[in-house]
Amino acid sequence: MTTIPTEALAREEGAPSATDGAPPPGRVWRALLTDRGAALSAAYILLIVLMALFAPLIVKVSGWGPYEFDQTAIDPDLAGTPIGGWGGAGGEHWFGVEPGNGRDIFARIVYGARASMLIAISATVLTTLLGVVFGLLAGFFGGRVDWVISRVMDFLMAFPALIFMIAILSALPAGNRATLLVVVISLFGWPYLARVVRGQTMTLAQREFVEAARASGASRTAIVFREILPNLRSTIIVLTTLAVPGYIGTEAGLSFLGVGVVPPTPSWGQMIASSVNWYSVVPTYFAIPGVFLFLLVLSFTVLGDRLRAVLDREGAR
Amino acid sequence: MARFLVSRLAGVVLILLLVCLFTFGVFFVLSPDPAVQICGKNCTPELIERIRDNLGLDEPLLTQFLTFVSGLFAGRTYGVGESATHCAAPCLGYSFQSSQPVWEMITDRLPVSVTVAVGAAVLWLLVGVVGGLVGALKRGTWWDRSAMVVALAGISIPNYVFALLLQYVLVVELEWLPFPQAVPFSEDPTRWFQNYLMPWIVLAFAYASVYARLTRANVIDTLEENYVRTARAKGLPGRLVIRRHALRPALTPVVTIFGMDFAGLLGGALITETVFGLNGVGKMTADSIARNDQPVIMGVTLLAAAFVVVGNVVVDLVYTALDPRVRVRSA
Amino acid sequence: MSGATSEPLLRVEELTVTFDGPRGDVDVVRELSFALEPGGSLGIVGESGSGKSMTSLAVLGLLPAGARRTGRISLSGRELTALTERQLRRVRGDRVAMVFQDPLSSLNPYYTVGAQIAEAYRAHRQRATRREARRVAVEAMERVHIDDAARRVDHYPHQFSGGMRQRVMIAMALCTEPDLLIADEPTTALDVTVQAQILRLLTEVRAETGAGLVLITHDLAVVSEMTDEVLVMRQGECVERATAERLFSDPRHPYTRALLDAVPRLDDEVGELRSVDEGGAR
Amino acid sequence: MTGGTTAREPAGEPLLRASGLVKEFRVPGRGGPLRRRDVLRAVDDVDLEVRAGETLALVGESGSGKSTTARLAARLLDPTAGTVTWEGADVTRLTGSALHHFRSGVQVVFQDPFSSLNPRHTVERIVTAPLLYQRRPIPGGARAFTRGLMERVGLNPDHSTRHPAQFSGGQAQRIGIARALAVGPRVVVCDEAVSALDVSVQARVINLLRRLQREEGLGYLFIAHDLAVVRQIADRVAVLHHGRVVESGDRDTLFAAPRHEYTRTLLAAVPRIRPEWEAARRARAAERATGAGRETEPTEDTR
Repeated sequence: MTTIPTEALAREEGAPSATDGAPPPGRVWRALLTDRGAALSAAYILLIVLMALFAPLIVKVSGWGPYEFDQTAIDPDLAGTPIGGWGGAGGEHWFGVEPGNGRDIFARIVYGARASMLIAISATVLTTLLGVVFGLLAGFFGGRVDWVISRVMDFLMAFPALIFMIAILSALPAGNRATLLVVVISLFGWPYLARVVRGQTMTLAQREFVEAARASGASRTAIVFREILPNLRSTIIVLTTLAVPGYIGTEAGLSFLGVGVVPPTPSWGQMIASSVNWYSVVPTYFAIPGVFLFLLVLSFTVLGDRLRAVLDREGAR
Repeated sequence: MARFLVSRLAGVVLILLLVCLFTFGVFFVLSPDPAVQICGKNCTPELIERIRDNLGLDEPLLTQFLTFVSGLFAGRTYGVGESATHCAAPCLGYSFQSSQPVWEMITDRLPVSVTVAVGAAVLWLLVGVVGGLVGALKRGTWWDRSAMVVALAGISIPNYVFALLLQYVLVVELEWLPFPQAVPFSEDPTRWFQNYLMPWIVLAFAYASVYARLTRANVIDTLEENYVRTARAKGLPGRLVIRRHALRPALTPVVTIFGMDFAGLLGGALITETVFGLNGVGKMTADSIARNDQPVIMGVTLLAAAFVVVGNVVVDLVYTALDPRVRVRSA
Repeated sequence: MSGATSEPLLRVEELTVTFDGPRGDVDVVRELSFALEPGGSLGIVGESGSGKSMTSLAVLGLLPAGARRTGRISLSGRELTALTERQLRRVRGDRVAMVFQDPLSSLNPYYTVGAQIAEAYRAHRQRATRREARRVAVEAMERVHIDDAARRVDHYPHQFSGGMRQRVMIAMALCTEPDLLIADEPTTALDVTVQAQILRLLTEVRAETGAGLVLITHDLAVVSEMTDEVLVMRQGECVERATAERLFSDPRHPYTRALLDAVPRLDDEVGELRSVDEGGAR
Repeated sequence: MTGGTTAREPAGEPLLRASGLVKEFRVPGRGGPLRRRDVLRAVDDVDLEVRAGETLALVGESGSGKSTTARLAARLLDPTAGTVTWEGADVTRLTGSALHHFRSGVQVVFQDPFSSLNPRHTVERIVTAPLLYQRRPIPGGARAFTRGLMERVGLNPDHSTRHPAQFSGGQAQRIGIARALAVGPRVVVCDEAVSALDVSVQARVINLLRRLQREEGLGYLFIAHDLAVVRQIADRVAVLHHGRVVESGDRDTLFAAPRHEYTRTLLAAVPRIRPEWEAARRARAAERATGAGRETEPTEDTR
């Protein structure tokens, strides 16, 4: 899945114990915003989301589209090295141009944000849906249902996801690659969320308030949706917040390996890949997408961490 | 104990078969036409026909799958008559590009990947566990907070970005390390070590961060257990209480996760090997992806899955050995 | 052991334990004073939140992080609060031993019971060899009537029932012949028949070793059977302290009276159970 | 309020009856597929009857099967053998909505107040949930209905929108009782309902349960391990040991002259305040009540 140890990450990213009282949302936001780390992260994420949403507008302002080649900005007899310092950054091209083809880096960063956010968020939504449904089913019903779902999860987690995703993506036609990416990432991603939800559902199902509901004649669906699900809310919030950076990393990783977003659509991972053989000559071409990617993943991870701490502390009071 | 082993082995075989089916399905069912893929650029209809016949692509899919699986255990002969070539078990077919047996290609490069994995593992266990432990014991101090910030960065930075950054700083700017090339250990051990140092650091940084946070959380939880209070009430010095009563319960779960992460890495650190040009299984896979060399990709996928699945069994056995509550049934 | 005969085994003066809670400091124990004569026994009774457990932990300096202790605590005339951590450690587990409430989680699941008892012994008898400590462990287990101790010394805590595990805790406390035993709700988690055996064991052990006992519990009936003196606590303060006889036959403080009225009796005919006033038992 | 039967109905036909109850649990055997899976018989041929206005106490130590029996009687567990009848009708095999009639007649109060109340729900949602689950209208609207019930169990009705975490143990248990009353039950199964409470709070909850029994003619199946509590609330007592009823009878004869060996050991094991001290205390209290005795000021050592 991502290029970092998902097994340990999922285990370690345990969610707050779901059985605490629900902190009113107002207090959670106030606690989050007063926390410097969380506020900065939230601000950066907002910036990237806005950038992704208003990409066409921003690019009009900056003057260069992501697909326009500006031959004048690169030096042909120097194998296309951008003219001027800092990779050609200046009034014309705010972040400079891509060596070799002269495309505006700023525009590609903006459109790259759109690609990675779109894929990461839709993958997160899909994995959350699958993870919660399967986790609830396995945790609540137990027995054969749990056995089957758990074996499927073991199978998917036993799989070298990264290699296999690459294999599938390289084997299949390039058509609407984004949806394919989301499906493939989610296929291997949902077990990590499902496993946490299953564990928490099992503990909740043994709590006496579930037995009380049964004693009052509640049907199984009523118990799952009215009694158990509300107690999983903070778990799901934290896990989804921590899933997004994982999938951003995955998309960038796949694009880095050339099987992710299909050029010419820009993706930060792809930009980094193509910056490899230029990075000693034009380090900015490597640094800019690298920093943007790092900060985005960092922001979501910090936000997820703080959210879990706040929900733990608020819940326990 | 025996029953436990039998059921686990059955599980392993089942999952490996499923992996074979799944992998086979993707390659031979989904992809447009393997023969055309194999034939490559300058392709002629006769060539396609010969490939199709040679690989038996016309037979029903089930038989193709069975021959593929039997090839794994008993080897397989391609073609007929004198041009027949026998590929010994475990036969993973031949590379489209180099037509070398895939199994051989993998075994040649496995040592490099294993070296990367082992070196990184030693580093991340040491740094991660010690870092997490000190972070827990010195909770809230300057050291703990900064360690956790570094860990956050470690988790967030994608390893190819970190790899390139490290290479740029250490090789290009500071020139502490030479540009990495493949140099066998026997030839020049220091050069060999320098060659592997950066991949180790890159891989270890992400894993160490996760293990540091995990160890820290486990140690903090264990310190609040009642039996740690009993140990203190017995008058044991703080160090002994930690070493004897807190460490073991806190680190047992870390050991089990390590088993699975390490097994996962044996299949080759795809990106790290590519960035640092280490000729391991990972780099081979990345190259064969670029060149659409499917038998190689399939072979590596199966091998990597086998490592992970076997790793799971080993982890279960280690866990049973470590935790007396599991090992010793109540009297 | 203690030099001056007139010196009490345990003297606590103005003990205050403060927690820095989310909304500022909270006094969990406020200016508590009491004394215990060598070989004597004191029951500290109180409902949940009365601070009785914190008092016992404060005596040995085992308070959890975030808790501060003020006031003086002396053991056989020796002021414990003046000791360094190293000196205090030599007292813990040797002169004063503790038995905790939940036998399930008070023993380390990863080590055999024998190893954990031997560890308590060798913590204070550096010269003792491993074999000698093991022999002491087996003897201690026999002393608390664990049958087949020689074999069971190598079993793990999860192989013992709740009652048996509490016997192991008592054996662990005894092996260093302490002058004072502090038992924090030792039988609350046990069935009534097992509780009776453990209480009988504690009495037998005290008679044998002459150790003093501080028994912390919420069960007034247990205290009336076990200790010479009783101290009633409520919200961190001592509301009444007297000999068991005086306290049970002539309770003075309204809270003590209401508490005694509220206790359901075995041989009492059914009456309207008068309950402690609404505010009292927060 | 809810339709209660006439108070103190004579001990007529039992409302809830269970006969020949058996419950076996499969215990994971120790390795070896050949060994027959170990089977633990937690409840072994238990009969019980609960009548309106009367309390049957099930007493026993942990592992005696008293809690499992209660869950079998409340149809929270399916028996391996035996039958459960409610108002004469066999409900042993009924499930789902067919059980709703039984569920409106029999309710359960659990041991741990905070585990038996959903932390995410307000008191109002908790108390009205049973009616919702049985698809019955909430008489007078949720808010008024909740306030009425809260008053009946001695809670401040203004707190109807609070979460369980904002209440003390005793108050949370009262919410549990209010929830049980919501459907107008005739029998309430109290599974260690006061065991987790402090002595003073316990006394008040026992008083509440007895008052509700007097006013509503409720039948209680009261599960407890504390014999003194049983003494205060039970009319009849059944003693369970290893899943079997070793002795049962009316409370006074059982406490005064226990027939079975195990009952005797159980009673002997319960710690008692010395009778002579108890008598002295009662005498002084009686004096004070009549104002004759000198009101002894609390001396300095009780500050």
